[in-house]
Amino acid sequence: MEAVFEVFLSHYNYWMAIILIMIGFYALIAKGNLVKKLIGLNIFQTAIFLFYISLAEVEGGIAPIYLPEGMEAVYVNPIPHVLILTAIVVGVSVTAVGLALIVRIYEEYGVIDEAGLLKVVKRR
Amino acid sequence: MIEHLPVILITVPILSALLILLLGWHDRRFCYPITLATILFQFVGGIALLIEVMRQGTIHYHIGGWAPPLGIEFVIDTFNGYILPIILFLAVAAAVYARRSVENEIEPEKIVSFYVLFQLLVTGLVGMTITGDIFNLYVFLEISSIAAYTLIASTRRPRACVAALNYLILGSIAGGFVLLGIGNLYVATGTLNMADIARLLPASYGLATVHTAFLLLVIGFSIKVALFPLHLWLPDAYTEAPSAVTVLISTVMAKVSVYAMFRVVFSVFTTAYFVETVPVTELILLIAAVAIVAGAVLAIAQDDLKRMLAYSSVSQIGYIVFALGVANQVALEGGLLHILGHAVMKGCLFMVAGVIIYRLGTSRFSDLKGVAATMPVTCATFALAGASMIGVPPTIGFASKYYLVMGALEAGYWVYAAVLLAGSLLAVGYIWRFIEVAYFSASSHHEDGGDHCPAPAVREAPLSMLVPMVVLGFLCLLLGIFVEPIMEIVSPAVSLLLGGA
Amino acid sequence: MVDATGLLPAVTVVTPLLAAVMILVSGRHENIRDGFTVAAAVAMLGSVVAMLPSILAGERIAVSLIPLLPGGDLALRVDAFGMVFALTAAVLWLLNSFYSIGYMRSLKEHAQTRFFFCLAVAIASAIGIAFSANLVTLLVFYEILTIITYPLVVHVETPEAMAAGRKYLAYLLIGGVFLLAAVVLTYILTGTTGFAPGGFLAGSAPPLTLQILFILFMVGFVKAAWMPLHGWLPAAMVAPTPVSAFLHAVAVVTAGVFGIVRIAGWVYGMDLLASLGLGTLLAVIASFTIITASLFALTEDNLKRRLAYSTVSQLSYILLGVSMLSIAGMTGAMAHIPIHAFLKITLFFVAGAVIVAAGRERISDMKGIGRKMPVTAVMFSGAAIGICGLPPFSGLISKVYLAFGAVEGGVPILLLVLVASTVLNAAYFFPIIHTMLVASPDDERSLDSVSEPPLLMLVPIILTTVASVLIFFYPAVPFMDLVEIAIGEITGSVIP
Amino acid sequence: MKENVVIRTVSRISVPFIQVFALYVIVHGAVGAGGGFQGGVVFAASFILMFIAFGLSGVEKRLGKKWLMIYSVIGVAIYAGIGFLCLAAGGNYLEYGAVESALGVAHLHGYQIDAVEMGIGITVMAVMVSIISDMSDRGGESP
Amino acid sequence: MTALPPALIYLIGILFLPLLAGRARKAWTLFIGVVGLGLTLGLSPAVPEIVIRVLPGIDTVLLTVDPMREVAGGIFAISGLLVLVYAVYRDLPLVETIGILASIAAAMGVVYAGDFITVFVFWEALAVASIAIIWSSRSPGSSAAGYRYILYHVFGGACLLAGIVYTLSASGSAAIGPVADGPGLVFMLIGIGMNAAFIPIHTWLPDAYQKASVVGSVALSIFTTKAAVFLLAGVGGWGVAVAWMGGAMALYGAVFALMQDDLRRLLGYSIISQVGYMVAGIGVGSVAGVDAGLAHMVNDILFKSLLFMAAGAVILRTGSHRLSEMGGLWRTMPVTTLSALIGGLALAGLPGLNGAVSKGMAIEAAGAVPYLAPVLMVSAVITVIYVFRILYLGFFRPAEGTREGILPRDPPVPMLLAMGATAILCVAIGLFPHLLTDLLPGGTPAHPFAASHLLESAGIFAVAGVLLALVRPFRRSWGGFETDIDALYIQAGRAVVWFSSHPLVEVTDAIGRGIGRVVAWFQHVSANPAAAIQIAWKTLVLPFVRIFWGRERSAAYEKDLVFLRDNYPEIQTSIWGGSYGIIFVCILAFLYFLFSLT
Repeated sequence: MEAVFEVFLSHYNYWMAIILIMIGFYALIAKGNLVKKLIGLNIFQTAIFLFYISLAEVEGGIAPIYLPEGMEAVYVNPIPHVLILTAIVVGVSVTAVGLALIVRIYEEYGVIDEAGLLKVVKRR
Repeated sequence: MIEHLPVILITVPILSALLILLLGWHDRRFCYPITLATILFQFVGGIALLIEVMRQGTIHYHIGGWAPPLGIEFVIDTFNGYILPIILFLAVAAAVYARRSVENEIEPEKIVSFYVLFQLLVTGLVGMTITGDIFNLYVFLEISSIAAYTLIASTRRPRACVAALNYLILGSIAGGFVLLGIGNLYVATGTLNMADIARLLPASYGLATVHTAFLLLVIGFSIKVALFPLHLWLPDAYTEAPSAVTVLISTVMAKVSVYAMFRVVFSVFTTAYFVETVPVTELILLIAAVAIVAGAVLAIAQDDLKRMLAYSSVSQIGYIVFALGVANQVALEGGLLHILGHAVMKGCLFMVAGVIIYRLGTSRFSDLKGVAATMPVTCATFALAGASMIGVPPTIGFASKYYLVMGALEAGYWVYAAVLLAGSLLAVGYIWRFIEVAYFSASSHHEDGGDHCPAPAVREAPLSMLVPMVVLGFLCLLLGIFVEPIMEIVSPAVSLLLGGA
Repeated sequence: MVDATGLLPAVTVVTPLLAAVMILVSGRHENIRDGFTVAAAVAMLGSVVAMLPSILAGERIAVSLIPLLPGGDLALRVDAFGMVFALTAAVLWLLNSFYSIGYMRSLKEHAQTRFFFCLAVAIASAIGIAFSANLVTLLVFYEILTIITYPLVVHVETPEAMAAGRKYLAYLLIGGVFLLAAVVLTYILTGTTGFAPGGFLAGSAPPLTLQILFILFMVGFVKAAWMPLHGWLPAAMVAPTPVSAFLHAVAVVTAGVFGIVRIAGWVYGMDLLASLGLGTLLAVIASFTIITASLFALTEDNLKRRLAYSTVSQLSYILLGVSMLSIAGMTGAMAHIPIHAFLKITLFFVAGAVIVAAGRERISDMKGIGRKMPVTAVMFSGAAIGICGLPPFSGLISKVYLAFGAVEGGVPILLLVLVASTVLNAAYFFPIIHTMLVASPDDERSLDSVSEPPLLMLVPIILTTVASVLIFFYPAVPFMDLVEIAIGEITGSVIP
Repeated sequence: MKENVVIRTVSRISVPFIQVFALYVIVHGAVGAGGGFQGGVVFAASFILMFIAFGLSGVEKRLGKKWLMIYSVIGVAIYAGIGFLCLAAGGNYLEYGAVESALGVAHLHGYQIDAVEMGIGITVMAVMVSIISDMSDRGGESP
Repeated sequence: MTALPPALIYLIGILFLPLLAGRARKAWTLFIGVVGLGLTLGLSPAVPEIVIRVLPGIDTVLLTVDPMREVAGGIFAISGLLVLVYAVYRDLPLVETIGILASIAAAMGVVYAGDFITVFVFWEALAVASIAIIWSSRSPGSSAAGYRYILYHVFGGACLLAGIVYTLSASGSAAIGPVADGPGLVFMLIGIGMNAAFIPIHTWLPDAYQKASVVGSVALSIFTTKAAVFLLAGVGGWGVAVAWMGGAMALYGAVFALMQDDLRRLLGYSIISQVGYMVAGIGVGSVAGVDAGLAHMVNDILFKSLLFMAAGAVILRTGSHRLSEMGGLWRTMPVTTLSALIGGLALAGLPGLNGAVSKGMAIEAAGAVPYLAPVLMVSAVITVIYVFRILYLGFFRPAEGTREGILPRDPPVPMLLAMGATAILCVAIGLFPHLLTDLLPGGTPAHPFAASHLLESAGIFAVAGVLLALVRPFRRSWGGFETDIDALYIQAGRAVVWFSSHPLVEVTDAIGRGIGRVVAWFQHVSANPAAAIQIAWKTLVLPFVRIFWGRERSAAYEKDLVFLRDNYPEIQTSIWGGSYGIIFVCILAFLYFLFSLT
């Protein structure tokens, strides 16, 4: 029992990330509404971002800002932040494209949920 | 300037994409030439890089002069030196081919953005190929993917949007998996440079983090390459996309994803990891075998040419991953050869499909009776590439099949070798559907006792579409005959992969 | 040797290919197109004959074209046995081209360009098979042959033709796949695939592996149409008759048995086969095929299909000869290739002639047809008698050798097979002869429209028959001499 | 949407401050937290606020589609230009030090970084705004 | 001087036949016959062998001469000429003429061949020639009979080949000579015995001969069997078994001849029985025996062909084959009757005619084997009886059986010539046996007029006479008993045909259909696998649904299922199906990892 808690607490950021990912995943797969699917996608991605950021955390570290001479401090690892910055941009653009597609689908078929699409989209 | 070629191959096309945007706004007619010129330039650059690599070994390029652990670097070794010209050549072919089919399939006001995205797609793929930094790999992956989503959706057919969205969702999941995997690797090693990871990883082979990373990366890339159970985005996407885009993503993009998979599996996690530490090859082989058979069977069942070809891609990807599963010299040679071979022949076949759609407006078998009579060159090309797909000697398809079987038998995988061959038989099944319909269906009878194809090229495709198609078709044959020089590039690449790093 | 003769094999293979291209180009002018066909046939025959002397002198002409794959360049090597096949194919192709021109024109067939194109490529690959220096080259040409003959088989494009075509393709491509596996396995076992007289597999692997490998080869050479893998052959009878003639006499099936003999003599070697006990296997297959196929032929009313079954059983004579693992048996097997080719092509020519001149395919409709087309009918009778192994036709020769082989090889039981099959041959051929020559038609006027076929078809028929008779009287030139050399090659001894 | 005086006034007042802050973030990117991406997003936010308040047409008047495109191109062009400058100076791509040593000017690389950040910022801003405007002028009902 | 093999002459003759017609053709054939005869008589053992090396290892001796061959060759040439003369009376079909010449040539070839291979070749040629003869008489049943004939003989030929091969590989030389025991001997016996009409493979003989044309039956009667007898003698070294086979043939043939009504069928059986004498003599193996066999061969050729000619004449004139329809011909056809009389009495073995000469020799030689001679004598008695039947029923009985009105005349001149010549030969040999016996290889003298022989003949005739007097049916004509062993063979053949036409074909077709069905099923499923799996699954759980769910729910369920089934391939189950694949693979992979890492 202790060991289980130990495992959980020692990597609880992993667990949070996993839980969030699963939530997003669920939304992505189970939700019929396309917009909700996209939201799920965003949750999914954000979870990953959080995971990265949590990696960068250093005990008592401060933002890696260039300090005047003489002052010393522990920085948190900046690299994950940089990476995630890029990843966020990617995520945003994916979301944008997705939304654009959904809008177009809505224009074409007048529905934005899977069940409706199943009816209107005929199999080739 | 040659030492800066890697970065130029990335930046110049981006600039030219913007140029297309600007000039295209002014006058649409500027777009195509610029695209063509840029891609040609990239192709030449790729060739130059290959020659350079073959002459003096691996090229490293540090962006911003930062040494690898900190900075991003481009690495060109024999492996991606071999992939780069292939994809760029096919990009050129696709670009040449694109002009007329785009006019045909895409609304005029979208043409500008089409070419911009086309350019970006190619560039992103080139970036994926030459980068030596695993996170950078992810970024380029996403760039190209986004370009691909939009390109697929760019046609008039509304269903394309559904397909694109489907692809987008799955692609993003794949991207997320890859990102997570990279994160785990970073946790395990503290670096993002592939070479460094490969260097540092053995220390922590035991960690669950590494296993998870491996798993996530493999799954992510499997989605990208549409390995069998994860292929479901592929048929719709390939079928609905505009012909030119289909050609591009089915050859260039698919191959680059495969490249990335190989790169990560072999250069980051070396064979030492996934053969000894985590013996996963059996599983991969199994999945690949299933992919080969299932893809082929599904392809046989289709009643639409383009869709059939899409499923055949699923099957063919199985061949390449099969090589990964066998993971010995000969088989990998076969796999790499098949990357080239499949790119060429599948590109050719999709071009044929596009041409047929261009002329007949449909690609359903029921509407293609006796099309060989009116489009002899097209159908002949299809026959050629199809023979290569089946693996009739002396085509490139045969060569790769030969190597794969040999590798499988050397490794003692008798059953899997049998499956491989069975797959090539099933290939006959779907290739012949079209051959029969096109050549030997009743409506192609001429009682004139004379010639089968009266007055050729009456309704034959326009030249700009015909030329790349025929060139690829003949490449299927020539590459198969003169396979030896290619092997001189492939073999060192393979030994590099097996040697790790 | 890179002098003129060194290049002759390549020339021989390439000539028909060029012709094929020219045929495509000149598609719309019949005469030019067919001119190319004939020219190529003549040229090819010329180059083959040009090689004949040096081969008869015991030399071998080898030329390596391009490095293709591990285990084999694309290399040609002309030896006596290959020459047997090549010579047969070349001669018969020349005749067959005349015949097909006559046939196609008088029937006003469609898609003649496609037809002649495929024919040319097919003969090229047949010659390639004959001259191939290693298994890889053999495989390459073998597969090309498979694919390129498909359009010929489905030429008429009727639904049943398409079905037959699928069957054809299925059998042959599956076979090709097995062959590929076998070739690769051979390479892995020995590191080479080049044909070596007397075989090179000995001691390279445990017996079981070699036995499996041999079975792979056997399935691979399904073109030999041994039962129960013969189904494609009768099905392929929907093809136009020149195609049937071509398939059954010149190229395809001959290629199959050729391959098996090659394997037996140049890859395994007779001693190895004997020690592996594969002779027995082969003998069983061959005997079963011979008898069963003859039974099928016994009740088949469609002339071409009956001939097809006869082909199936005759081909297994060759397997039978190989299975005896004796010098005489091998001789008989090799000799039977050209002999059967000449006889069977005559039969098919006649079948086609009847179709052209009388439009009849069923034997029961051919009553008394010999009254209106005596020459044709007589030639048919001759060839049929020859296949039964009766004088004065060449069929007798191989039969005698096979009988010798059976006794030499210590398997007298096979004599019974020979006896039985001979009786069965007579049993299904003589009724045809009777129907054509003796029987009187149901109503006399039904024959009024019938007459001898055009000369383009009649002359080849006569020539092939005469050839069979000549082979009977002068078997030594050139076939048996070649066979003798080949036998000497693989056994290092002389035939009795 | 209905005219709403409060929103209009507040946003009209706050937009300039937002934009100034965005510029600050961009420029500060070289030495601290911040940079082109963040700044660009903030800048874009100001415009988004504008057409939440004034509707699309209001923004279009000030910042047309064409200009958005041109901005984005310019931004990337600056970025790539600096990179090529370094190449021209004989260094690797974006190797600021090379230019420094080539021109012999100290602390030049700081300014180069600023320029690059600026370019990025412009592009991000333009792209964000164009995305929003594209979204909102299509697809039936307006936000 | 080197002579060319006589066979060659006749072959050359064949070559030119197609060019000629009518009189020219007849003249040509006669010319060929004469030349061949001359050449044959010109041959002597001094003549050097003609050896041709056809193939490495196979030397064919086309011509080699020794006394035995001289005898056989001579008689074949003579009878051949006679046949040709006989045939002149009408324009034979080309094929038939070719057949006759070819069979002469083949017989000649067999006789003068010096090695087995050559023998075999001509042997087969003989079969082909015979079938040409049989088929070219378009008489009803001739085609079936010819078919059977060729099957028998191809079988025999193949067996002969097998035997030859055995002998060769045993002895190493192809020279004609005794056969070693073992399978080879059996094969050889079957091979030769087929042509020699051994029991029970004799049935082709009466079967075919009664169907052939008038001329054809004469030709057939001469060559096939006698060539076999010659070969039997040439090979030699047979055992008692063969001798007894001879006895059996003699008896069997005679008995069946007795039961026949069809004239030529009767004569056919008579051939079997006479060949029995020869086989018996040869089987005994002694010099005398072989001589007897040869001598009887010569004589049988003569009188049997004479009988056949006569029969042919009768058939030609009356148009009936059956004894029961004949009668009283002696008035209208005196010459024919005379020749029939001579032939018949010779066959019966009346001293003073040639039959008695050799038959006596045979019986004498048969004495070497216990109990064989009596058998031959018995058959001789029966022979006398059926000869009587022929002569009485056919010629001498009052003509109530025949249709009135037509008065059959003697046949045309050529026939008469041939018959006359043959008859003269018979008489000559009969009166001066040494004409024949001097030629025999063993030179065994024959003295038919010795007391013992005369006594023997007298006894035979006496017994026969008594039997005729006592048993009335012998003097009557009845329908005749025409079934023989071959009924069995024919049934067997039908069985084979049935097997190959029904079970074989049907089974193969069934297999083919099965495969096709499987393939079709695969295609059907793979048309939309997702839906297919769903349908399969739903169908699987349907019963449980029925059990556990409520009525209306399960009804809805079934409705859904039916809907799926109805528009199966088109139905689309999901658009975003891709996700399931991922879940599937993730679970799979995680499980795999759990197992592989722990």
